[in-house]
Amino acid sequence: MRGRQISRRSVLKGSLMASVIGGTGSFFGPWRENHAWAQGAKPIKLGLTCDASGQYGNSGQDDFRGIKMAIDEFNAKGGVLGRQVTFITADTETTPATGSRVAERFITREDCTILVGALHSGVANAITQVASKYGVIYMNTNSSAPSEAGENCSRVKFVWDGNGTNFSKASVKNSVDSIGKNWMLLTNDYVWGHTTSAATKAQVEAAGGRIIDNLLVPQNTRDFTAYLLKIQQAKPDVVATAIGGDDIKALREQVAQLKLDGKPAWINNQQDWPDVWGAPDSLFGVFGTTWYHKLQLPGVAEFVKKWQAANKDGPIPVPGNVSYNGYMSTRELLRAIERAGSTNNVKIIKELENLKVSATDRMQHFDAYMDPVTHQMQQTIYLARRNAKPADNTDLFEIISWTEPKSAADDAAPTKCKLTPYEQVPTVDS
Amino acid sequence: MFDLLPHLLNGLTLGLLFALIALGFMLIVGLMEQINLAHGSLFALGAYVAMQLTGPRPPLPADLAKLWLALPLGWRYAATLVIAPVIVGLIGMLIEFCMRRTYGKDPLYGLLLTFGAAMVIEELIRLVWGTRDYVLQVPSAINGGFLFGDLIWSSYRFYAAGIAAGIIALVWVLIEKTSFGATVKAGAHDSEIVRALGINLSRLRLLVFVFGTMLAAIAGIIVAPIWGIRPHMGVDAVIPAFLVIVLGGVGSFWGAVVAGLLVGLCVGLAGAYASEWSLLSMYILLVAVVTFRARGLWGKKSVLEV
Amino acid sequence: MMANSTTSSDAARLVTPTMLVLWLVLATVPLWITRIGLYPYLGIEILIWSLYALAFNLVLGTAGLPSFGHGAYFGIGAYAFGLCQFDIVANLWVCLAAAAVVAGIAGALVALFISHRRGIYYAFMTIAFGQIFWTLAIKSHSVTGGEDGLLKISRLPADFGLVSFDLTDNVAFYYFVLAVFAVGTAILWRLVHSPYGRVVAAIRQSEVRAAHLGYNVWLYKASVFTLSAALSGFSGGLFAMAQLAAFPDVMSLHQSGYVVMMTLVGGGLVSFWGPVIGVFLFLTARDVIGALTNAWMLYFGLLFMAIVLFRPEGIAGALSAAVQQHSINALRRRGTSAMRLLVGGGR
Amino acid sequence: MILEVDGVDTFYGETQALFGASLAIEHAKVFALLGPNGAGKTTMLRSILGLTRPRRGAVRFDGHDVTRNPTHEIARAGIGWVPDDRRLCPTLSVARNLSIAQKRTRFRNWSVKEAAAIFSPLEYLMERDCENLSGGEMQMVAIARALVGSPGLVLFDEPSQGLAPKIVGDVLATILRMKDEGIASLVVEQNAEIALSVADHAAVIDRGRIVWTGEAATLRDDRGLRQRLLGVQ
Repeated sequence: MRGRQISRRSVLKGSLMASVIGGTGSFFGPWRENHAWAQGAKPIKLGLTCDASGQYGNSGQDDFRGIKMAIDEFNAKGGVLGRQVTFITADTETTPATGSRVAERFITREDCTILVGALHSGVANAITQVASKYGVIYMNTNSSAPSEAGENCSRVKFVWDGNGTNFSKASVKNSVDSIGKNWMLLTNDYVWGHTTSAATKAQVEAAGGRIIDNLLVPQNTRDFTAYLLKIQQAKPDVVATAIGGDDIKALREQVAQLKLDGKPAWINNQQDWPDVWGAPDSLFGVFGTTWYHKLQLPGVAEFVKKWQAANKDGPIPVPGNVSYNGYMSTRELLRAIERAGSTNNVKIIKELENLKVSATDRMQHFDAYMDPVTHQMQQTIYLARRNAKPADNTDLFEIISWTEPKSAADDAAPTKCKLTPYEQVPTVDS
Repeated sequence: MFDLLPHLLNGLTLGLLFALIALGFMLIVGLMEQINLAHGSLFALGAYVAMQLTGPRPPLPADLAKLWLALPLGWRYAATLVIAPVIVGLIGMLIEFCMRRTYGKDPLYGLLLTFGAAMVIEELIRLVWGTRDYVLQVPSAINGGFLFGDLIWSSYRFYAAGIAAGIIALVWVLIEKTSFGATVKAGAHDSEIVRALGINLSRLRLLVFVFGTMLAAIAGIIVAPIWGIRPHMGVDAVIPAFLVIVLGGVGSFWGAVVAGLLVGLCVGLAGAYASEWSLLSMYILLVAVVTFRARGLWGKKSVLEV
Repeated sequence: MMANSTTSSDAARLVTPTMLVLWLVLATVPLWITRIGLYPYLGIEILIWSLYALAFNLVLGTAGLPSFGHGAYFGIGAYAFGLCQFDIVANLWVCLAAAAVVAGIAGALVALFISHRRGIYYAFMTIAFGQIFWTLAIKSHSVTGGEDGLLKISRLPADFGLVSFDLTDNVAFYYFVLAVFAVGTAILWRLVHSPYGRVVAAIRQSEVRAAHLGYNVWLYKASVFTLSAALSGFSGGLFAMAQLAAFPDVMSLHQSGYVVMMTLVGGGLVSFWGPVIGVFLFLTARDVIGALTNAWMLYFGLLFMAIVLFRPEGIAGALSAAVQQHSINALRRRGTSAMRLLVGGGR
Repeated sequence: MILEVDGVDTFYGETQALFGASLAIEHAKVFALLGPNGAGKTTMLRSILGLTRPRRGAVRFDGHDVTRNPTHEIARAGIGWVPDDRRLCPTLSVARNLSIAQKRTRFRNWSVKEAAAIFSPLEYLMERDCENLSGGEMQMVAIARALVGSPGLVLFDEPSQGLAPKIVGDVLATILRMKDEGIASLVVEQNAEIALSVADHAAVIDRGRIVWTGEAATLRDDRGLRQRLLGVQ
C-alpha cells in the first residue's frame, strides 16, 4: 500500500509526501488559493470550527465574531512571530460527523495547524479526536460539559468555558442557606444534563438540602407545561435546571409567560448571551455566566467598543460570554505562540498549560489560570439574574455575585482526566 | 386522582396543538397524495413573517409603518393572523408550480422536491433574519397566567388550543360541508373524472396546496410563542405532523384530529408520570397502534401505498 | 427497470467491465486527490457512504420500499463496532461482523413489524423506528456515550494471519475501504441479478402478481430489509473507524433523509450505480461549497429541486440516456460495427 | 353536427389504438359506436374528451375545434361522460356527487332536482354515500351526474354493462328522453342489439378503424351485414 509510506508522525511531512506522490506540488486545483508569500513568511492558518446551522448555529457565529476579532487585532499589530494569521471557517452544522470531516479537511487539506471553536460537546469531541490524531491544538471555546475537562480531556485540547459543576459550586450552597432545603431538579435527559444535575445534587446534599424529585426532560422537548404543573404540585423551594440548547429557550418562554419566576426560586445553569438576546423578556431565576459586557471593570468598555466597531449591524449589538470566550481563547493562543517563539505544537501546549492571566487582562474579578491537569481555564464565575433596572436595552443582567476560580473548581475532574504524554503527541509545526 | 386532572387537561390542549400542526400536512397528503416535507419550513416561515409584521420594524414604507405601529398590538396581531398565512401561501404557490411536474410519477419525486424546498426556505430564513432567536409578541389579553385549582395555567395555551379547535372545525366544515370540499375529495379519488366533469384540476390542486401551506403558517404563528422562533424550528413540527397522520390514517380528517389528541395526552401524561419517556412515548404509541391497525386509526387505502 | 440497463451477459458476471473500471479509477484516487484540492479522508467518506447508499438502494431501488429511517442501522453498526472493540475483542473482522450482525438483528426486528406494509405506511413506520433508535442512542448514554459520542474507537489493524496492515493512516485506510467496497459491490451486483434479486424486483413491480406466482412476499420483503440493514451496519462500522467515534446524529431523520436524497439524485431508481454517483456528487459538493459558504443548504436545496424539475431520473438516468442517444446517433451516422461496441460499453 | 371526429390517430405510449377514425353526430340524435372488446371504442371517447390526446386529426364540438383544449374545457363546452365503471366518488353522498358536477353551458341547464326527477328512486337516495349503492343505482347517479353538467352531448361507455335487463331498459328510455330534450348521445356498446334499439345512426369500429357507418336502421334490419361486421351475436 502506497499510503503507508506517509509518516504518521507529522502532518507537514504527510502533506508534503502527498504532493510529492501527486507530482510537483505546484498545481493546487481549482479551489486552492495560491499566494506568493511576501518575504517568504507563510501565514499561520487557523481552522475555525464554528456551527452556522443546527441547534448552536446562532452561538457558533457569535463565537466566530470573538475569534475573528482577536485574529484581526494581532494582524493589525503585524501578526505573530512576524507572520500573518489567516483562517478558514466552515459550518459544522452542530453535527459531530460533520465536525469530524471539517476537522480532517482543515488539517489535511487546508494545512491548518490549530483549530478553534466549539459549542456542542459532541461536535467538540469529534473535532478533538481528529485533532489529537494529528497532534493539532484545539481551542474548545464554548462547550461547557463537565466531561470536556474530565473523561474527554485531551493533551491538545484546551477548554475555555466554565462548566455545570463550576456554576453549581458557585450557586448552590448560598441558595440552600438563603432560600430553602427542598430542591427539585429539571434535567435534560442526555449526558450534559445528567452530569450537570449530578453536580448540583452533590452540592445540595453537601449543604444540607435534599432533592425531592428529579424530572428527566427528553432532548427536543418544546412544551414544558407537564413539568411546570408537576413542579407546582410538588411545591419545592428551589428548582435547579440543567436544560440546554433550544429546550431552555422554550422553557424560559413558558416560565416567563406564567410568571412562575419567584415561587419556587429557579437556579439555572449558564445562560449563553446569544440565546438570551433573542428573547430578553424571558430571563428568569438565577443563572451563571463567565462575563458580562457591563461589568464595572477596567477595559470592559473599550473592549465592547472595539467589538462593536468590528461587528457593525451584526445580529447582536454587544459581545456576550460566547464571543468573549472565543476572543480570549484565541488571544491567549496567539500570545502563547509568541511566548513560545515557535509554532511547534508541544511548545505551545506547554505555554498554555502554564497560562496565568491577570484579572485586568481577563476583564474579570479574579486572576485566572489554566489547570495543567485538566486543561480547563479556571476563572471567575458570575451569578446573575434579570435586571429590573436596565441602563439601556442591552443591560439585561444584574450580576449578583462573583466566585473566585478556586472555590468554583471541579474537584472531581483531575481524577477523571488522563492526558497523553507529550512524547505520544505527533509533532505539528507550520 | 386530583393530581391527574391537570395533566389530562394539559394533554388535551397539547393534543389540539399537535392536530393543528398536522392539519395542513394532512390536507396535502390526504387530498393530493403528496408528502410535503416543506411543511415544517413553511410553519417556521409563518412564525417569522408574523414576527416581522407585529415587531417594531414592519416591512412597510415609513409612513405606513407609522400608521401600522400606531395600532394596538391586539389589532396588529389579529391582522397578522390573516396576512402572514397569505404571504406564506404565495410561497406555497411557487412550490406547487414546481410540484406539477411530479404529479402522476413516483411519490418519491414530490418528496425529493419538497425536501429541497425545505432546505431552501430554511437557508433563506437564515439569510433574511439571521441565526438568532426571536419572540412573537402576543397581546397582553392572551398572555400571562391564571390561577385554576391551585395551579397557575398559561392563558396563551388555552387561547392557542381554542384557536386550534376553531381552525380544525373550520377545515372540517370546508371539507365535509361545502361543494369545494366535495370536489377536492372527488379529485383525490379520481382525477380523470373530475376533469371530465369540467373541473380545472390544476387550479384545484393549487388551491389545496396553498391552503395546506397557509394552515402550516397559521400553526407556526400559534405555536411560536410557546416554542420560540429559530431557523430550524420546522424540524420540530414536521415530525409530530408525520406521526399524527400515520396514527390517524392517511386521508382521514377525524383520524388526524383524534390522533393529535391521543399524542397530546400520551406526551402530556408521560411528561408527568414518566417524564424521560415523554417524547419517545408517541413513537411507541404509533408502533403499538399501527402494528394492529395497518392503516392507522381510520386510514383508507392510499395511492401512496403502491 | 434495472434489468433494462444491463445486458444479460453482464448480469451474469461476477465482475462487470464497469465495475472493474470503477475500481481501477478509485485505486488511483490517493495519487491525485490532493491535486484537485481535496483530501484522502474525503475519499474514505465517499466510499463508505457509497457502500451504505448501495445497501440502502437494495431496499429503495430494487425492492421499491421507501425506508426513511435507514440511518438507524448505519448508526447501530457504528456503535456495535465500537462496543465490540471495547468489550469483546479488538479484532477488525470480528467487530465488522458484529456491526453487520447487530444492525441486521435490529433490521430484522423492524422488518417483523413493517413487512406487511407498503408505500406511505411503510415509509412512516421506518421513520418511527428510526426515531426510536435515535432517541435510544442518545438516551442510553452509559452505553453509547449519548451526544458526546462513543469515543476513542481505533482503526484496528487488518490482520490476514501472515501480514497485518496498519490502517491508522488515511491513505492506508482508504485502500482498505476500497477493497471492502470492491467486494461489497461485487456481492451486491450478484445479489441484485440473482434469482432472489429478480423476485425482489418483481415484488417492486407488483406485490399482488408476485404473490400469485407463489412467492412469499412478506419473507422477501423482510429478508431484503434485514440484508440491507446488515450491510448498512457494516458500512457504519467502517464509518466508526473513519471517524474514530460513533455519534447518534447519523441516525437522525435528517441524516437518514440525506441518504435517500443522494440515492435519488444519483439515479438509484434506474441504475445500480446511481447511489454511488449521488454520494460522490453530494459529499464532494458539500465539502467544497461548505468551505466557501455557510449557506450550503441553499445550494443543495436548489440542486434537489432542479433535479426533480429537469432530470427526475437522476444523474445516472440522464447519463445513460445521453450515452445511448450519442451512440444511437453515432450508429445512424456511420453505421460501423465498432460503434456497436460503444453501445455495449455505455452501460 | 354537434360532434365531428376527423381522422384521429391516438396512441397509448407507442401503441397506436385509433387509425384515422372519423365520425359525425347530429344534434339531438343517438349515435351507436359498435365493436368488439379492444376495438378502440373507449379510446374514441377518451380522445374526444382529451383524456388521451390524439396525435393527429381533429375533434370539433358544436363547430369549435377542441382537439387541443384541456379536458375540463371540453367538458365545459357541453360534453357529458358516463364511464363504464361509473366512477362515482364512493365517500361522497349522491347529492354531493351531483352537486360537484353541476355547471352551466349554452345548452339547456339542468338542476339537480330536475336530473333526479328523471329517475324517481334517486330522490330517496340523495343522502346515501355512493359506496352503498347497487350497480343500477350507481348507473342512474352517473347519468344524472352527466345531466346536471348541462350537456349537448353525452358519451355513454357500455351503459348496459353489468346491469339487470330491467335497468338496461330504464337506461335506454333515459337516452331517448334526453334526445327529446335536445341532447345527443354517443353510445359505445359491445352489445349491438341494445345500442341499435335506440340509435339513429351507427358506426362499427374494428382494430382502431371505422369499418362501417350509416343509418342504425340499416344495421338493425340487415342481419347479414351485422354478422359480417360484428361476428355472431
